[in-house]
Amino acid sequence: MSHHQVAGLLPAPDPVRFVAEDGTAVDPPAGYRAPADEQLAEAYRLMVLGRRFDRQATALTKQGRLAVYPSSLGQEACQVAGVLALGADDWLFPTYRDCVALVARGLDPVEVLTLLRGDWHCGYDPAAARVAPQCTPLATQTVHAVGMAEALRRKGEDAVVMAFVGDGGTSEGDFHEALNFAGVLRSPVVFFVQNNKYAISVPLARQTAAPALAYKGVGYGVRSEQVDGNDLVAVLSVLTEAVRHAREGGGPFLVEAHTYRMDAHTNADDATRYRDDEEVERWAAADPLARLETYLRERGLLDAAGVTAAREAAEEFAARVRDGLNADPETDPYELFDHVYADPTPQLREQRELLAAELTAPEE
Amino acid sequence: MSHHQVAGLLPAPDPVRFVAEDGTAVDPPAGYRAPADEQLAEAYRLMVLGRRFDRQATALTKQGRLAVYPSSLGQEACQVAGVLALGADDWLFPTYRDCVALVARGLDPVEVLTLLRGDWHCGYDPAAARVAPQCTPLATQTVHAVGMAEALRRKGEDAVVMAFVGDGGTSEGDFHEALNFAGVLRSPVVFFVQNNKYAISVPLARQTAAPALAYKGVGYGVRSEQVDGNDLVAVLSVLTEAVRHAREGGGPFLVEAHTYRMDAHTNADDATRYRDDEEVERWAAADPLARLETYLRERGLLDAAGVTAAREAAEEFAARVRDGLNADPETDPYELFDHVYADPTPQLREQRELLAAELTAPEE
Amino acid sequence: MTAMSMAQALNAALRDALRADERVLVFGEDVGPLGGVFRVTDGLTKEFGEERCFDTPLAESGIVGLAVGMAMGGFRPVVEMQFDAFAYPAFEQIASHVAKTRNRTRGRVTLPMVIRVPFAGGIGGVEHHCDSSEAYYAHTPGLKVVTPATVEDAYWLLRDAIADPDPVIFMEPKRLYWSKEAFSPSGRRRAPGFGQAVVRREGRDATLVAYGPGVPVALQAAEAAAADGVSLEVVDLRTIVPFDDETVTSSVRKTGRCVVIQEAQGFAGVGAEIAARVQERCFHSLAAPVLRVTGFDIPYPPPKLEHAHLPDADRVLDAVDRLQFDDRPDVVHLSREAS
Amino acid sequence: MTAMSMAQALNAALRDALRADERVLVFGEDVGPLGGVFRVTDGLTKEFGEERCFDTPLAESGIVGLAVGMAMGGFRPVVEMQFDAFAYPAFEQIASHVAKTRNRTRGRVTLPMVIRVPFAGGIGGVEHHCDSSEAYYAHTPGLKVVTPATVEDAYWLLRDAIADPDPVIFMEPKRLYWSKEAFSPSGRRRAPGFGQAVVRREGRDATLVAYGPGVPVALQAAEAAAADGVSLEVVDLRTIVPFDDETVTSSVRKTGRCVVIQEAQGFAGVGAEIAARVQERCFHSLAAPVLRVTGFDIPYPPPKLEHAHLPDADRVLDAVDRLQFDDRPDVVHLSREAS
Ligand SMILES: Cc1ncc(C[n+]2csc(CCOP(=O)(O)OP(=O)(O)O)c2C)c(N)n1
Ligand SMILES: Cc1ncc(C[n+]2csc(CCOP(=O)(O)OP(=O)(O)O)c2C)c(N)n1
Ligand SMILES: [Mg+2]
Ligand SMILES: [Mg+2]
Repeated sequence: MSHHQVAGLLPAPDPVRFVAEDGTAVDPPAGYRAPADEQLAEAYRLMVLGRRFDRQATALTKQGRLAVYPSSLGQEACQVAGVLALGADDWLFPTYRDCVALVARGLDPVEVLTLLRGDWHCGYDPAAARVAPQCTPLATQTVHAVGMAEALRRKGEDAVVMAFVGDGGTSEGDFHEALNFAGVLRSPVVFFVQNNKYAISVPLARQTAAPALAYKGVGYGVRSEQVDGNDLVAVLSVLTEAVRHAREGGGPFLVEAHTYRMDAHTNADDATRYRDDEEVERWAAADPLARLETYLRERGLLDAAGVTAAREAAEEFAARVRDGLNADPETDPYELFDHVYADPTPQLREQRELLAAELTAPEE
Repeated sequence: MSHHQVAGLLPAPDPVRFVAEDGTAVDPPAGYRAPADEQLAEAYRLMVLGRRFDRQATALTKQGRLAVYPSSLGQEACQVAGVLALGADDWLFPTYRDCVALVARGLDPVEVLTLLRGDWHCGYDPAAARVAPQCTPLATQTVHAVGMAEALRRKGEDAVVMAFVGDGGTSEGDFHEALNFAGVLRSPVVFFVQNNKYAISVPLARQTAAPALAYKGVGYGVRSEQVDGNDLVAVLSVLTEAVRHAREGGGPFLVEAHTYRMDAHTNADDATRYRDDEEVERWAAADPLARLETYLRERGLLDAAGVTAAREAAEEFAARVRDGLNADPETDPYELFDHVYADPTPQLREQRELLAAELTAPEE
Repeated sequence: MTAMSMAQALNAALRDALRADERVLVFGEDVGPLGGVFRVTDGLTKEFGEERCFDTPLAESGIVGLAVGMAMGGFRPVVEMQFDAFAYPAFEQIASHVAKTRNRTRGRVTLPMVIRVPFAGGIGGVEHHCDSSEAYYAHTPGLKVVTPATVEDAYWLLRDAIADPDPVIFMEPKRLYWSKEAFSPSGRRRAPGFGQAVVRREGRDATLVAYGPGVPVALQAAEAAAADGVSLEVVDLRTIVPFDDETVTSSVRKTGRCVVIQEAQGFAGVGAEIAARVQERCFHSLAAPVLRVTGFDIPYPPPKLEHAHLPDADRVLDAVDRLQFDDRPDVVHLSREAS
Repeated sequence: MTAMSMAQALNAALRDALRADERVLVFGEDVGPLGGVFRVTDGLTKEFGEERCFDTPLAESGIVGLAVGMAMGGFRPVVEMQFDAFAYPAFEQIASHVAKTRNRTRGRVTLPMVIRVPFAGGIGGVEHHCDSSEAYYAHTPGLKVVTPATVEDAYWLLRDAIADPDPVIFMEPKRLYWSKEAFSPSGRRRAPGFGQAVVRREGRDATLVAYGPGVPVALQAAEAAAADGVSLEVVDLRTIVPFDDETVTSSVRKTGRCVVIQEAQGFAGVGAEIAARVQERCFHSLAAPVLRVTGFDIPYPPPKLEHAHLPDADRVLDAVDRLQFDDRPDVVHLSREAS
């Protein structure tokens, strides 16, 4: 392999950026195209919606309507761009953190929160939405994504798979195996790392000594890039290129987005134990939504009315989420036995009867 | 991280080489020192010994004295250099393939073959030799090596750990986790990949799409190098540098040696099913022992008498191996219960009695 | 009908499944040109091409995870774990995804896939090559666990496993790979389906319950006992999950005595489950406790010592001898040389 | 003596072990500044520094493998797996190395290390956070498997585990983390050592055998039964491996009846082993089959439904009711409202 080929796999030395923190445009890097104006407007709308949804879900944990919620606050540019870079026939493999992405994909928000409210299933129909169930065991979904990409390729579908994964998740063996399989099979899959700087309490420096996570790609022959994850324009541009590359037979693509988890790991976590307010405030100044808003307003793509419209739509959406979650989900204990196998085993049938006897026993 | 730092982690674009295939010296690359003459002479002696040992072990499989044997033929430069780069206080974590390395380390050859002749333990005393038991589950030993390196560091020992692993083993999740842990902890450990082009029947191209396996290091912040694995001088030079780097607090180092497995995977394997003779013959021309011999003779470091002496010592050694393995090892069935725990559980004591009853039952 | 080994029957089952259903795929380590270290996939790449039978990188979690994704995408992957202990790196994928996906998607995502695991010992293998790992899988709800003991079952149970809508862990007793039987895959199917145990030999005095590599041992013991006038019934479970309580309990109710045979280390193994179930369900028919004949609670021993570990007909007959036949003067006690 | 929670007792045990022996190290995910998601390692990094209690990268196989290497190097690592199901990526390291290293080196390389696994449910956790995985470990020779049910045992069994020359899987029942007891680590030790079960409550009519999260359930059932004049003995295993046959069998021989309680899915679980052993050893003392009360053979259910799955005192009393007391008119049948 020539030096040239190696260089073609390595990420840019600095994260790709289209918009500075203050919302002004910076020189676009070579090789990446700015997204169309309409796409940026759509992204803005979805980020406003996503953030409002996220705030609503967090509020609902306090009222006990959700068992737990891992917030996306600060990561909306990543999650919205991830979804916008995909077509309807492409597949998304999200983690537990990616609820905003799912909402941006158009899934019913109450369905998205099904598992987190204490039910056992993922709510939505994965095949219909082309969104895998949100995955909790870290990095395991990255291998599934490669499998799905291989399935699609074998079926002659022109579709791409995008797997989301966190910075912490990149340390798991499965992440490595996924990149390696995808590299060897040249699978049409994009690995999208949201490096939000923490895995629960563990900071990035304890997670990796790599110059950047994007430098992992070259070791698998996988083209890689790093991008400012709070710059919607940049993330969308890079992911669009990654998806194109994969779709056109170029093989897998690894993208690392540098972002920040503004909230604690979940509502149950206490982030003050391991990071200081100063750091959080510094990142607040890099807020992806404010940045996009400024950028769009300065470029005349958004006005006050547009902002209001997006916010109103988001309020309405939040109300739907609230109402939906205030209704108790119906859970049928007998269903516990229905989906373990296609048909319950004789053992499960017996156990179902045992439960029935318990549940119907006269309360003397 | 600056571009400069990234570049410092990447391997040379071409494998480091000191001696060409025909045994003539080539321009030594910057940054690596030629080993001392005496070390090269010692390496030659050990390679002759190792090869003879390897041939003997292979012969013993045909006579049923060994259950199975994975040959090192063609990889002697790697294995001998690996051992010579280490000091007596350093630790080695070998795989099942690295019997020649163990013999070079000075272990009793019959002890080295204990497991392969059908006994259950590793024969030698790992702590005394500072050689971990040869490892069969692939790549798992690379993590142990990091743990040992951390143990040594915490004890204030100035020692380094070297973990051997195969090209196939680099695909396992544990290899990735080991590199990552070592990178983050800056452990004094050298990962030494013997890329012999096959994992049983699977060729390198199906194992990885990386430009070279050494390109995996940068993704962990681990300095990396690739080297011609059939050039003893080069392997020893690079590993010596890697060990120095690790010992002096520079952190882990990944070295990939390009070599070739001349024999089948083990005596039980049939290599004709997946590779052609032509390929094997091409590699025979790159034989590491012949190359070193030519090089040393041309440099006046070896003469006919030296060759004869090395061969005679090897013959004697082989005879010892033969004699040692022709004696049946004593195996005590009751010992099956002795080392499961420090003290057998009551359950194991009962089971021991059951076995005793079986073994002492009168053969009516 | 010519004689066929179990490995050949498995090969034929894969071949026929690949022919019958284009969604079927075979992959794993060395399953391509080499045909697998036990040659179970011999010739498949040649006949069906690399797209349908291929070598993967060396990573078991990746292999199983890839299969999960492909099954989600509509395929029916059949993957090989090269040896029992080398399936352990895939344990998370198996326990957390393969087993749970149907349930946690309320039946919307199903994973019709087969994980083939050559298991157990008796072949003189070195460490890590002879583990009996069936209990790990049998204890994991959502998995079906199957193990053939005959050539015919090897063929048909594997066909069933591939056709099954649920993930199946298909445990292949290594030491039976080379055992031969007159069998033709194209002949009329006699083997019963998934979930049914069979009585391999009828008997009156006690029931031997076995599966996989334990079945030939049970049959050998029964043969030896018969010479002494003791009539042992042999039940072959075939599928561990689902479990056929019906066949097992009706045999034990008839004979009143039961010995469970399992090669794996005994503690908390499948044999414990069988013994527990049998006494729960047949307590009043039992004239003696249900006994277990198992491997010891030790790591699988080296070639030189595996004979001491493996349950053999002698150990089974010793257990039968302890079944308290004192009240049955018609049953002679079995002496060790009987086998 | 003030009240202390189980989590606090475990924290005290780690602290005291770190103080007592400089070879002891604690590491894992989030065990440093955060103090672990259950705060079991709270304050340890602060007191002992980063060298002795530290966060690792997020990789369980790596964590266990690192511990193996450090134990080989003379340390006594105590590692945390964040939740039960997240230990599965480490399964190969555990089954193939942690369990086997002493044996395959003939006792020359020993691995005195502890793997702490918060396990089981009852805390409203989402999927993968409530698995009961003890059977996987108990079935693996070379591992000791321990689970405390009381605050005192949490402290002393963890101290024992850390001091033990063998690797120990230390299963912490999540739902008991916050249960409190009057206990002082500096007080005189009353807890028996490794390998000994204890009778937590004496009784005459039947024995309940339980461990970990099942113990409070058993005690609750016994209390309720007592109100109805039925006297249940409760045995707490404490260590699953090694198993205390002595205490269990003498209790069952005395009472003649036995119910085994286990939260895990039943099939091939530890409860099966207990039932199998008890009937093997106490057959002629048994007036009824040994019954098991377990979780169902399903993936652990979601918060909204876990109550239906978990064995509770009612389910235990139902089983006691099936212990065929018809021949014992002195024993009243227990009605469901009894608890
Ligand atoms: C295999 C596994 N180990 C541990 C956990 C527990 N856990 C859940 S989230 C998390 C941190 C993940 O960090 P990262 O990948 O950076 O994603 P983020 O939460 O920051 O989005 C941990 C340790 C898990 N879910 N799976
Ligand atoms: C976890 C695991 N999976 C599978 C195997 C079976 N196996 C033994 S050696 C081998 C090939 C290893 O190839 P490589 O790492 O290149 O080393 P080499 O044998 O070429 O020296 C395989 C698949 C194993 N030992 N461990
Ligand atoms: Mg993160
Ligand atoms: Mg190789």
